Amino acid sequence: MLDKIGIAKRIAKEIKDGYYVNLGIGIPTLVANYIPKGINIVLQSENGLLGMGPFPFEGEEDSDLINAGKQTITTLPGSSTFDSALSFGMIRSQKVDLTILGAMEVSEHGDIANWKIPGKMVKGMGGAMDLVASAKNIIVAMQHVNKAGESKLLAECSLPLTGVKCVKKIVTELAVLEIADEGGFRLLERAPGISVEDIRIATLGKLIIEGEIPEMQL
Amino acid sequence: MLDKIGIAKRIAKEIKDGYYVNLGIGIPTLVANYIPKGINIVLQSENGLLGMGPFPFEGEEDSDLINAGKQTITTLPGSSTFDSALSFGMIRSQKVDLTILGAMEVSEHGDIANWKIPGKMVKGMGGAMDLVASAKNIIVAMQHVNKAGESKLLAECSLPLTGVKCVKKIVTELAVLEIADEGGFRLLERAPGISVEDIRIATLGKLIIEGEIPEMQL
Amino acid sequence: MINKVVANADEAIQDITSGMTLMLGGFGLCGIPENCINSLVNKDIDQLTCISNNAGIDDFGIGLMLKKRQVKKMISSYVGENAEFERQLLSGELEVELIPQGTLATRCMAAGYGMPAIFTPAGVGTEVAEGKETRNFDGKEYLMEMAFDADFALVKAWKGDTAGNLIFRSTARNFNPVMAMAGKITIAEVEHLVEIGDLDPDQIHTPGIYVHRIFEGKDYEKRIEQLTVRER
Amino acid sequence: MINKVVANADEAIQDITSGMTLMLGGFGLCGIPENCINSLVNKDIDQLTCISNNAGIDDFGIGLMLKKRQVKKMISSYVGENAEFERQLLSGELEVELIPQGTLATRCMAAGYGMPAIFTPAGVGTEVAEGKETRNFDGKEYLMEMAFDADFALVKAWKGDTAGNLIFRSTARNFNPVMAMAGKITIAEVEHLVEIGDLDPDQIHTPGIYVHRIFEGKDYEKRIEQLTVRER
Repeated sequence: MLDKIGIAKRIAKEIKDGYYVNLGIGIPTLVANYIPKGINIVLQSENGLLGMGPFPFEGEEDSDLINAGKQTITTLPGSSTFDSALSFGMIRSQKVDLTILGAMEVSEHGDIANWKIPGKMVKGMGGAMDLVASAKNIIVAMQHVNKAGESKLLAECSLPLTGVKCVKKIVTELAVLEIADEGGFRLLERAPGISVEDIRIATLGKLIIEGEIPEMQL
Repeated sequence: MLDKIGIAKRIAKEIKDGYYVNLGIGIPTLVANYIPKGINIVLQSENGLLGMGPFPFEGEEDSDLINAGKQTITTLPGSSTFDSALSFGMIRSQKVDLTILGAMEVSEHGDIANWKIPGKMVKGMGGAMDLVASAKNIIVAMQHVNKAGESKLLAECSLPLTGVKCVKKIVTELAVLEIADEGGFRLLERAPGISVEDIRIATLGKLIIEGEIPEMQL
Repeated sequence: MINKVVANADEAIQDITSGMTLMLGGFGLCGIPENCINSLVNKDIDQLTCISNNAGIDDFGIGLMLKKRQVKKMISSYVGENAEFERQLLSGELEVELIPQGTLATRCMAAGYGMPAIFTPAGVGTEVAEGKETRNFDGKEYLMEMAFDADFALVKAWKGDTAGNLIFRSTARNFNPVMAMAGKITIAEVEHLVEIGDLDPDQIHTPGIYVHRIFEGKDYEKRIEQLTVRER
Repeated sequence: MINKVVANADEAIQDITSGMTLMLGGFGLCGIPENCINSLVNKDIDQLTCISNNAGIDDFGIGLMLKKRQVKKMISSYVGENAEFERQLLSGELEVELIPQGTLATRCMAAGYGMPAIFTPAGVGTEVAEGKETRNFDGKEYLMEMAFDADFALVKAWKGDTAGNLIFRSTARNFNPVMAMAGKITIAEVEHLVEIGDLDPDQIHTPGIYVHRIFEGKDYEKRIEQLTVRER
């Protein structure tokens, strides 16, 4: 079973040289720490920055320079700033190669729910709906089951949707899965020490198992 | 009767302090030379400039700095440059207070034709269609009759239209007229030495004459 | 030339009245029009509709207006970083319309570009799409979203000149340029007000034609919402 | 990092083939991609569709491509500053689609902003509106115009860095930024190619994400179409 860092490390392997990437809050943010050597990527922050760097050293923070999670950050050489309209313009026109974000639920059709739980205080979707509706490649980083032990990989999402038919791949603590064109979670890899049966039990939506399922390499 | 400079001088009196103005090629360009003292305006050039200045001194021309007529120009303090999309964005959103342009024909409903003569080589509408469709205040500067002696103020335009119901005012060598809400050219002023009858003869469209028509003051 | 320069925020906002719709620039607390907000809080107006990506925190930004119960409705993409906001929302005192962040930005831009509506795929198939026209282009569904219509836009820039030209700094740019273009009347507060000619025409982010009033703000706090640092 | 820098125009345009749709930046002869145009002229391709505000003059700019009969169709707002253009048009060898200048710019912008269509009042009630959907918003009529779809965009900037970030100079900016955003593949030629870190992030007009190939051009002529001067 993977921990959060394991999930981030596995997702990092999906990133290709030269990619422009938007990372959501949580596990996706960790991915930046595990980009393979020789691979250079540019991070987009939807509040208006390309070329986001690491957190500043203490005392060097700049209140005018934050990321979409409102954290103080830095810029790297070659960065550029722009307004929010252009930022989502480049997202909608699919110039951002990869979006990695968390989810509460994913359906076997690639629908995603990650912004609202009825009855709980709703903070808003931020840029998530724009990102999932536009990105050509979306990877979801999440736990396979929620805290109540219920599967988050479902036939249909039970929570209000963020976007429909948009998720391409899911990396959890148990497995790597892709959404099959005909619907269903196609199992691609098992986490170390996890059996296909473990994954079957944790997946409520249709699970597609074809041939031997390899254990993932980190 | 006014000459071209007279028409430009009369139009210049329509300009209010602080106006952002787009001037077309020909007589409209001359208007900039006769802005009354104490009135400051900002000239917009639709190829991407606010704050257009006069032509450069010889030897100081800059090939990167031209107006919409492709002439070398200068900028004034407070000017700004921008791309063509933003330029027409500010035109469409009616931030440009006044557009002055020439015409081949104007109809009594405020339609304008100034870009195409069937059978002749058509060069294109450039920015004229955007300007006339968007500007909140459009003044046409033109001769009252064409070279063949035919009126250019008509019931309906005979030439292909540039825009419909957009012209507010017309200044010719004979008169100042405005388009009445109900249709028709309302005569506002006579040029020096020109009688109402002279104007009536030169106007094919419906001419509205209410009360005494004053002679224009330049 | 008509003078766009006003003395301070009080003068700039003097004709903002109850019931108006305001746009307020900023992302979180970054790049918010602090001076204008403080003046609004000191003014006896309420029933405002605020279009702003976020709603401030309890003791700063739009949170101060909420505390004074000046806001009838928030149109935002992400809210609820403060307790008073949550209380008013749950009690029904405050109306909130949540819309996708890109849609928010693009509806501002549409107003500034004179486009009555735009198409975006954001929200298709979700509750955001309810009651909205959808349209298929090239096999993909889009929502038609309308340009915003705001009485005033309040923005904060780094530098500005007396002609209203604005330059923003780093990610404090965010929604400010698109809102500056979208207000019927746009008020810009700047950290540094300079004379015309002092700014390079090619570096201006918001041309002065979009800005009606401008002043140099004072006592900027520029608070940081999430201070994150790394080890040396 | 994937290297966006190519040696010259020949390398940059090597995979442009006959029948493709190209966008070319510039207004008149101001800000045109001179190097790319010269390389296209030296390449054995034709049947091109060119989206460009103008079509050059007889011996410069797109006029050179016309002379070599490489252009099947021009999509422009104002053309005919050269005799060969007129000859090809009247003989039916060249197809020309004239569209309003703001519509041209906004259809480029729409592509770069991922908006499939936009609404503009330009051309309502004229022959430009023929066959197009019109729509009334708030009592005013608009045409729906579609985003452009171009295989390549060729733009010219003043400065650029190796990450593809671009800065334009004065009115040579014109259509270049919106076309840079709109090409499936965007090639930027610049007068000065600098290293990353040499440009101020806040001053960049076109973020590098939109630019796929970049090179420092040479031997710029930057011709003036209408030299106008005043007396000293």
